[in-house]
Amino acid sequence: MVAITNAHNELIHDAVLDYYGKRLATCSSDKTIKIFEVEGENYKLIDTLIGHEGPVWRVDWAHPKFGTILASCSYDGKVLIWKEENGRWSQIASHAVHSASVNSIQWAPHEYGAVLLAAASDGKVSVVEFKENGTLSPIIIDAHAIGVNSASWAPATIIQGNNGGDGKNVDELRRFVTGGADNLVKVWKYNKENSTYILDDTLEGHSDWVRDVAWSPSVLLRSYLASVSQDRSCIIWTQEDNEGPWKKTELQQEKFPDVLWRASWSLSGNILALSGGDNKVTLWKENLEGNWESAGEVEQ
Amino acid sequence: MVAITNAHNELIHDAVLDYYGKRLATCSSDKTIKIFEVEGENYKLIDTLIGHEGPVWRVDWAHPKFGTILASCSYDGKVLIWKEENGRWSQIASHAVHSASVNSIQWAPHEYGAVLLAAASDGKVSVVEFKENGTLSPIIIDAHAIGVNSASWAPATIIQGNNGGDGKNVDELRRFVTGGADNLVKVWKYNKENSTYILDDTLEGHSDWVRDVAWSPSVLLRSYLASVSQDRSCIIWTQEDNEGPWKKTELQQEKFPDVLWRASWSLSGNILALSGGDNKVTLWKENLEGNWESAGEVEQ
Amino acid sequence: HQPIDNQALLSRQFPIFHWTNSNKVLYGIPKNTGSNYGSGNSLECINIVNYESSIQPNLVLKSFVGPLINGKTRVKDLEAWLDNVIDDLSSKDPSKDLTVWRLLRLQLSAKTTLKDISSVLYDSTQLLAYLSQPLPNIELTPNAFKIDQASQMKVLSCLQTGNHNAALQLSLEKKDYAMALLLGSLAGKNKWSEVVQQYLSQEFTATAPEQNEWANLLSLIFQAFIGNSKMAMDKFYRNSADGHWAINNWKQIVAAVLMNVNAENDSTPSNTAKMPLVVTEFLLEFGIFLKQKSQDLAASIVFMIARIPLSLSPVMPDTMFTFDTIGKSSTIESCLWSEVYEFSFSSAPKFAGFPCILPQKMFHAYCLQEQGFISNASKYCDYLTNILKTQPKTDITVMNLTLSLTDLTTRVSDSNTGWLTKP
Amino acid sequence: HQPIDNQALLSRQFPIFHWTNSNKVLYGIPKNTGSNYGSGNSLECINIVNYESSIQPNLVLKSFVGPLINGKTRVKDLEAWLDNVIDDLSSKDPSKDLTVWRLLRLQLSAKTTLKDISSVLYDSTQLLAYLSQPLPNIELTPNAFKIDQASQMKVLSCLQTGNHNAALQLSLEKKDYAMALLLGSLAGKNKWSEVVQQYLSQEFTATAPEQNEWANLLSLIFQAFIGNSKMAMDKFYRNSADGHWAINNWKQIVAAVLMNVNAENDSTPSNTAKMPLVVTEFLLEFGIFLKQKSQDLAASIVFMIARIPLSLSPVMPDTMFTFDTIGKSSTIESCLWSEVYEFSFSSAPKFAGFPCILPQKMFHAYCLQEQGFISNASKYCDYLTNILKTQPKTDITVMNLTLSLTDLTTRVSDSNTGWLTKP
Repeated sequence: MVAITNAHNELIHDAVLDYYGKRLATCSSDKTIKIFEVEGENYKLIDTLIGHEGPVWRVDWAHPKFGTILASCSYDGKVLIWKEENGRWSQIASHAVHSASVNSIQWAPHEYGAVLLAAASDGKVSVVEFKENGTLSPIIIDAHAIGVNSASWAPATIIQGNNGGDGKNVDELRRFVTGGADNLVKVWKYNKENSTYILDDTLEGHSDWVRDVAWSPSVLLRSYLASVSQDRSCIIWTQEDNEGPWKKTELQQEKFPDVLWRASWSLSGNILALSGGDNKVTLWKENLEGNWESAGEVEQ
Repeated sequence: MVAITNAHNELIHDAVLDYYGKRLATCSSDKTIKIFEVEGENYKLIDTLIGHEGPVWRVDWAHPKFGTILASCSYDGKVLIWKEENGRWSQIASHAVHSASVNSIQWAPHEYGAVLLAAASDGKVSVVEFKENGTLSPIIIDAHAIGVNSASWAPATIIQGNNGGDGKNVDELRRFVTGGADNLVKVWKYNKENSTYILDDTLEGHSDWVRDVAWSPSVLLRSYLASVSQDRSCIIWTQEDNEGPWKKTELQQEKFPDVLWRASWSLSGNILALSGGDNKVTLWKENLEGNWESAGEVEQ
Repeated sequence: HQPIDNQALLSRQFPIFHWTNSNKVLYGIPKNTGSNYGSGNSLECINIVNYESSIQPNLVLKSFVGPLINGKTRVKDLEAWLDNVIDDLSSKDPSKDLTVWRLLRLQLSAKTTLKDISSVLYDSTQLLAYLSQPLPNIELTPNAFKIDQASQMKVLSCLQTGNHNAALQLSLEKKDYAMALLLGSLAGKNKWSEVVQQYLSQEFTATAPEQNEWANLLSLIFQAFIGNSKMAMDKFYRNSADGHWAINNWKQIVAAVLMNVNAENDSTPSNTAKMPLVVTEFLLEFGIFLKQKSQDLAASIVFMIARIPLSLSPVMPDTMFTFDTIGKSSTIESCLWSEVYEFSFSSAPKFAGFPCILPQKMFHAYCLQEQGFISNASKYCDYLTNILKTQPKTDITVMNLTLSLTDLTTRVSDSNTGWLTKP
Repeated sequence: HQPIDNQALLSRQFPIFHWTNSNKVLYGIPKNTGSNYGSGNSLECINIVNYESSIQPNLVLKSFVGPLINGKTRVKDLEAWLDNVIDDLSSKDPSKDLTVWRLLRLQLSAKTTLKDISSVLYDSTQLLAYLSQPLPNIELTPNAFKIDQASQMKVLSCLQTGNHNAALQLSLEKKDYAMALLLGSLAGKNKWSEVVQQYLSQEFTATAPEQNEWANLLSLIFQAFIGNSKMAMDKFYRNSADGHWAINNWKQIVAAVLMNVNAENDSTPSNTAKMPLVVTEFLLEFGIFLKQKSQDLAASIVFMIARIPLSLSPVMPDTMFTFDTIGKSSTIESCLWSEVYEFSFSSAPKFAGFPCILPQKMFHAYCLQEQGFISNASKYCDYLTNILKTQPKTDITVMNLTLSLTDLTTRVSDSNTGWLTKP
């Protein structure tokens, strides 16, 4: 049990532990990112990363195989990549394709490489791969015109191939989900021929901005998406076997007391955690009949 | 077809062909026996045998293995044995144990040897074996006190042995049937221990003298006896497997027109011939239901 | 009639008749000249003639295509012979019962069904006219019972608690036999049979004297097919009227049961042993009943249909009755039937014949020789010689038959050599 | 509610929550201080705690004696675990439906009968009180029909001419169902079923609205046992009232059918596949009906009773429904049930497991690691490694699972090594 107190003086928008649970990154409206070392019950501030020119909304650690690397995104429209080397932190890249607030970033499944997904209020999402020799041209997609609030990768999945010219019988299926200010949730799929992501499905259901989307990492053959919205509801979307229609299930009949802000699946996909404006973190799981029931609440 | 006419001037009581159908012996109230040679459609008187002192009732040829031998019986109480040798007939033996008319004689199954069965009005039957060296002492039995009219041998039969001292598991069953002036039919069985024939069964049914009895030569496992009587009826007696009770079956419901005199079974036992005082020879056979039906009549 | 004068009889000329060793007969028949008494009336003529001049030979015996030897005798020849005999016999006497002949004819064919056999026993087409008559249009008034709803619910609860017996008992109390039968069918074969039995005994008792005996038959059919034949026979044993009806109508009874072997069961040819077990049971029990009532020929036919082998052993363990002959064994028909019946089993695996009919075969051979059919008699002698070789030498019957065969063989070969005198 | 001020939201401190790769969670929950607006209100405390401090671990998952390996896992241990879970769950919430647990417990034993299973679905002893009540003594008045004698004779003649159909028709015209059932039984299985069908449809139609639905059950039991389950389901599909009744009372329905498998059929243990065919048919048809009506868990239980293997193939050729999970596959109970159900098939000859539950087993392993049950998670990783080796490498699912297993195995071994940093 570790309790990091008063990490920032202003609003803290995100706090993420690295893969090994040794590094904690926090980001804030104070435009900084703080890196703490966590060991047992102790912690220690290692560095404060300065570079963003606006509130930093989210941070995300890359897979350790790439090194100790952190991505951050900010109201300033930029995505910055930071690296710790020999105990020292530095900014190693900057990804500035968006013209408005970048609201979420997420590293892709490590099998894809050092690939980052960013969603921005300019209505676009970008997928950019950071290669050894420098950044590759990012793929930029018009996702939700009014603005994209969140984007989340699907787990790496192998599917039946087309037995095309390359002779292989299997293919990679790369998808991600986005949630927008147009109240929509959209699913995107990589298209090899055009080297870009194309719209796979548009899911209607929310009546206000979608604030967060999360794709479950569950190993079961059913895909689960969770979308939370300012309309005070959470919708679970499911699809069988990577194709076909998405089935919509309201998490619960009644609305939540306040807006819902973040959604995240446990690593097994067994439990969904929601955080909302009522200052609660509620936990949810599916029951035998396929309805969602409370799995408890995270108490302060 | 041969027709021997006027063989005797007086009553002809019997006429019998030998085993090969070549010799015919007839006997008469004229006290003689005539021997005819029969060939194709021709016949020729060979000899007239003189020796009896009264009407000769019956003659019977012995099995050819013993030679050309004829037995005759007469009102004079004697049984004479005649033999043809080198074309000439002579009397070779005389069996004079009876004190009244000898009414029937019959050679036994040849397996027993040269054995003769005689039935006489003195109430006795005698069984005498003629050996190479002369006659053996005859077995004399009191059969029907008032007089015995007929006696007939059963076919030679093997039965299960007693497994006695002689070690064999089979035994000979020697039996004959007699018909008497006491209206009875009796069955006699050879008893080795006492070297004589003992009474096996007494069969009641006739209401007057039994004139003839005949044991069927049938190879079936059922024994058939026919008895004919002055009471104008014929009774068939049957026994299963050489032991147990004899079942009585009237040949027909109604009486015959006149007395019945002789009965004889065909060599298979299939057909029974009856001769009677109405000057008819009627033929009978058993039907599927076990009743007796006419098989025709021998027409003159 | 006046009392017999025994002495006087000795002065009468009676007919003389003897069979001879060759197939001739000797006879002398005195003339009928009014008074038969007195001496001097002797036999004018002693005749020696061939058997067939005097006695009508048996043409069926003569034409028989035996001995029937598996692999040698052609079935077609035997079938043709049977067809001829059937035609002959029926044209001479249309009323003659030819059931056994027709049955044997059917049993030689692998295509014969139990329905064919049923039709031989009883031609049910005579019923069709009756069937085509419309029934009087009787208005249906309730005369039976169906359980009320409350009881229905109890029955259901019994079933839910797994208590078949209680459910059945309730239905039977309420006399709802349809429900009882359904419940019985759930509870397994034994319970089903019990219910059928109870239904039949309740609903089919011949209470009134004018009760149609034929209701018996309907009941009997059902009982046969639930394997209750033994119990069904009880009525015939105990009740003499029913017993007489059964004896007088045995053919219709058997025909009715055979006719109802359903298609599922009747796909196997009936000259194999693959008859439904309940039908075999019925035939055995009914055959034993007929035997008990001295209906031997009828019983034999029933056992033939059941494909019981001819044997000296009892047809069932708990009875004394055997099936060793078809009709009286001392008749020529019976001998021929035994041989054809035996032959119809030729295709049965490892079939070794019916040893118990050997005496009949020997008798058959004797009859052939006697009636002058010497070449056939000779064939039979060879045939029997071969068979006897395969039989156990220590068997008493075999020993006796061997003796008889020796005598016959000698006689047959003497017939063949004609007039040669033996030394 | 007033329209959301999107911009203002960006100035609010929302709670933060993240799962971590080790089995810890990170959260920060702002204090509720009345007004949540305004800057300066930041998160006082970011907590990193073990999973179980924050989230109630699943004790059933923890105590599970898996992985269940044939030849290694002792059945007694599994049975004891099931007994404990059942005790626990029922004491915490006596109204909780524990059918699947109890069913699995029964299915591990070779001695279990269908009647045992019936009792798990529905305790029919509650009916005994009702059964012991005497029925009102209703006097029997005829309300059904038995054919008259003339018709009886016609029926007999039909049978004598081999015309079952005519005999049946006549009985049915006269509404003598007992006779019709007997005749049907003579005519073979198909005809029998037809007669039963006609009887039930005539006598058991729910004509009046107040007609007891439960009459349906009696009829259904009979229809199941004549192999008419498909037809019996029709009523449920077509009539919504009947359909609802069937859904609401599915346990009693299945229990009633199981309870009536008679002793002849029920001598085989029910965890083998030797259930009477008609019962399997019923369970399949009823399960499909329940699936159609979205009663997935009920359908699963029915398929379990029928011992259908878990598989991605349709349960019957003419349906699209599959039986690949018991309850929603993303629940821990469902995973445990699948594994126990699979294990209950261990003694089946050449049993190679249910490949379709591999994802669930993987999910199970993930949950173990997530909740901190690291040694069990490790066992599952080994177990899954071994299983995947036996699966075809070109199978897509196998490929994906292999990737997932690699990730999990790394995570598990990282947990084990604690705080060592990877280079």
